[in-house]
Amino acid sequence: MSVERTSDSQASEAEIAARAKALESLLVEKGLVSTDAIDRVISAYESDIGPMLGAQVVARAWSDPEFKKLLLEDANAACEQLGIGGMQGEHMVVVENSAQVHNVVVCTLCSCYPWPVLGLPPNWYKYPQYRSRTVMEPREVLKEEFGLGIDESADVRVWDSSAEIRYFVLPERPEGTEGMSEEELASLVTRDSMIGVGEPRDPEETR
Amino acid sequence: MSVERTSDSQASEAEIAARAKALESLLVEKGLVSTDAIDRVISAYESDIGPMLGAQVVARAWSDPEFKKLLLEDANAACEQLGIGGMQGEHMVVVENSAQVHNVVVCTLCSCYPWPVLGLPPNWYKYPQYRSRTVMEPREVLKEEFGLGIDESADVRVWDSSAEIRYFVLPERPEGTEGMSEEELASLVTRDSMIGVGEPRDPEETR
Amino acid sequence: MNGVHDLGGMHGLGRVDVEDYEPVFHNPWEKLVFGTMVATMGQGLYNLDEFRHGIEVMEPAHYLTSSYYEHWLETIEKNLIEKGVIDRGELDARTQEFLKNPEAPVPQREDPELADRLLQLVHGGASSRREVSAKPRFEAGDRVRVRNVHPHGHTRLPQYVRDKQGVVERVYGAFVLPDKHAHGEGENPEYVYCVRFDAEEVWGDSAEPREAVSVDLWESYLESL
Amino acid sequence: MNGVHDLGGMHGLGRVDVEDYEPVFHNPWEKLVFGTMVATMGQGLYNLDEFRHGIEVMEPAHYLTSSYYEHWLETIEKNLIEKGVIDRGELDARTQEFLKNPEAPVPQREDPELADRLLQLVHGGASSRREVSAKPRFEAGDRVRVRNVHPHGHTRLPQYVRDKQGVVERVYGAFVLPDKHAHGEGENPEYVYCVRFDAEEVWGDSAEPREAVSVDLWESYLESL
Repeated sequence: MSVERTSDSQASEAEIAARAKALESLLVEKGLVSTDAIDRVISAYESDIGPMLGAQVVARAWSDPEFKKLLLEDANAACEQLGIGGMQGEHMVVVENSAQVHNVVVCTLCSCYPWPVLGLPPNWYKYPQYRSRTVMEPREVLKEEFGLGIDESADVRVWDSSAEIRYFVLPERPEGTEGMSEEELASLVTRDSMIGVGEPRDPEETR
Repeated sequence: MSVERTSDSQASEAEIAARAKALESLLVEKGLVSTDAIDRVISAYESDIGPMLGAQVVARAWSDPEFKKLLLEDANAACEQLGIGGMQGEHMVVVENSAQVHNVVVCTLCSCYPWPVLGLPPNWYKYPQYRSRTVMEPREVLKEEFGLGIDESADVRVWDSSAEIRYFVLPERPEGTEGMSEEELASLVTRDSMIGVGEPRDPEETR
Repeated sequence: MNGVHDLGGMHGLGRVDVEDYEPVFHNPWEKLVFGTMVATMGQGLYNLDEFRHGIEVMEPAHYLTSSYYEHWLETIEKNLIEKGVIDRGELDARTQEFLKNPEAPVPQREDPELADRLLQLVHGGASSRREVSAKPRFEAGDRVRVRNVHPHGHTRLPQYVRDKQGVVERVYGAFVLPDKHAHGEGENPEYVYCVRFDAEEVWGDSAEPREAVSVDLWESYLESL
Repeated sequence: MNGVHDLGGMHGLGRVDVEDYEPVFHNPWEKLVFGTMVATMGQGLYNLDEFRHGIEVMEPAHYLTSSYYEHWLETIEKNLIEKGVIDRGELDARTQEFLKNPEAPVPQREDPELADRLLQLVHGGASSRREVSAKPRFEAGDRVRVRNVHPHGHTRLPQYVRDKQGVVERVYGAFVLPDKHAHGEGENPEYVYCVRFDAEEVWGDSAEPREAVSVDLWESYLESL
């Protein structure tokens, strides 16, 4: 039995839902928004835009050295070759993981994230715990919270997305993937590996 | 009509009261505390210890240059002459206001306060607003929140009670108090004037 | 502002809570809030910096305990009310109606042209980069110090790097300055630099070994060393 | 710890709320909590630094929204449970009983000897100053820099002066070191110094004119310049 009180924010889901509907209703009535426009925007992020796009980019970079070179120099130009780009990814920068350097992305001030390649961010990326700790104790966060141990000899580079540049990580191509097609490679690339809090899937496990 | 939700902390006054009673009950039953001891401690701070003691100290300092000298050099020795001292005032330091220097006391980390001379602190001293702002914008806080304008030519000295030293302010003796008795002078000394957020009462108004 | 949103380096917030197989949206109202943001900001009813600042001025405890899309709802409401687009009274009255009839539908309105424009925004983006005639003050390799400022208004300068020294890593071109743009004071574009800080410079003895943190900072946040 | 309790310089918390003719206690349970603190800490069931740290580890939003004596209740409970003096289960069960019967009296127990001892504490105090054989490392007038540390545990070093330079104003003798004492690691007394900082050093361009802030700092918080 606990006498701890619950946060007030949990109790009012119904009220927040009502506020959201009220807001849209008023804007629709004033002719400022339309339901089809809102529905199509939602649908785009539910169905079309997500980490499968970033996975395509990574798989291409693993397969094509020219593309990789361009991706690291001008991520937007490279992504555009795959028809990828858009809002919250107008200025993307790719940082490359290696045995010597592990990169991890955070936004301490809010929750900036490269939507065109990763979709909308997961809750943990947006909430105070990850945002507060990752800039100060990235190794600890990666190990404790994501089960990702970084070699002591490797540098850890944290990228705090404080302006309009959006970072994502090019993870190392896993061993045992020689001869795989881009599509097969893309299936190994996780959202977390492009944020820097995970590794690509092990090809042995996905076979 | 507002849909703002109220904080959860207001709703549970009954629960907190029950927890406080439960805690005391258990400690009484275990023979660790006694109701008479707790009642006498409460009574001491309700009736015996409060800013009227600090006011005596200030009034004496206004009246007796020797005492003032001692008070500024060794506040505990001076207070002891008036039978004043105790918990949360084991190491007191008095800072003197003048036309050139205005002192103000705060505790940014919790709510340290010189209990033997001022009693227990008021809520505003303990709550986040005063604690956060006073070290950064003391003039603004004094002016906006306490109606106390500090001359532009005067220095403002903020004392953040971060260790076990407890500060209080010796305000300037008001004009028009020549010939007043210590008791009369003490009636002019406010709690706020000894924190540094107010001035002593105007003798014209109290007559 | 030195707000509670500026979280870098804060302790005591607990474990990271990772949800397996997390959906894009957790319930219908999150979708509505998201879509409404794109539709209203996308039409220029307020800008991104005003949107962010509207979240930062939330009461700190409310900020910490409310959900992400509740933050969005707060700032959309706040901005649309401040701009005179909607009225607090009508919003509250309508909210009460939906609270009484949670299943009542939102009125429908079709506007394919608007839908197309917003989809174009989604897929094409809207850059806040601007061409300026001035040359950048710093170049890659320059050592800089971050200015020690504590503005009451919006800023994108995190507290944890203020007064710290770093090295310019990249020069990103000029971008709209949030500190002004959030307060209706124009775009004032400035160069943005990626500045690398050794963790030891930032966190002292508490730094992890072999760590560096890079922060993107506008030119006026920086001074030469 | 870099906790939300470390409030110096934070924005967005609103106006100071001054209550006219404020009573010493606002209701009976505040009295109980206050008296219980003096009785339990006064008998050494936990120490002041453990007491303070128990407040600092409260969930940040709860810290910001709960009342002062609720903070005290939290830390007294936490400390007495951790020391094995009371048990969470029995406390919760008893709380439920009082919730059902709010008017039920607390059991009475007289102990005049304990009452006398506590009153002696109230009027006599209990210093955490200690005699040490070492000489103070700094003297009045010395310029010092505050170390840039961000410990996870308890500290009395406010964030806003870390990595800043100041001048030693007074040397106060040696006091129990809270950073260790809060964690059962002994008294480790160190000299405490009153260090004066120009507001401009601390707040940069945002400083008010002719302001200085003095902070009392333990010797290991400081380094020579």
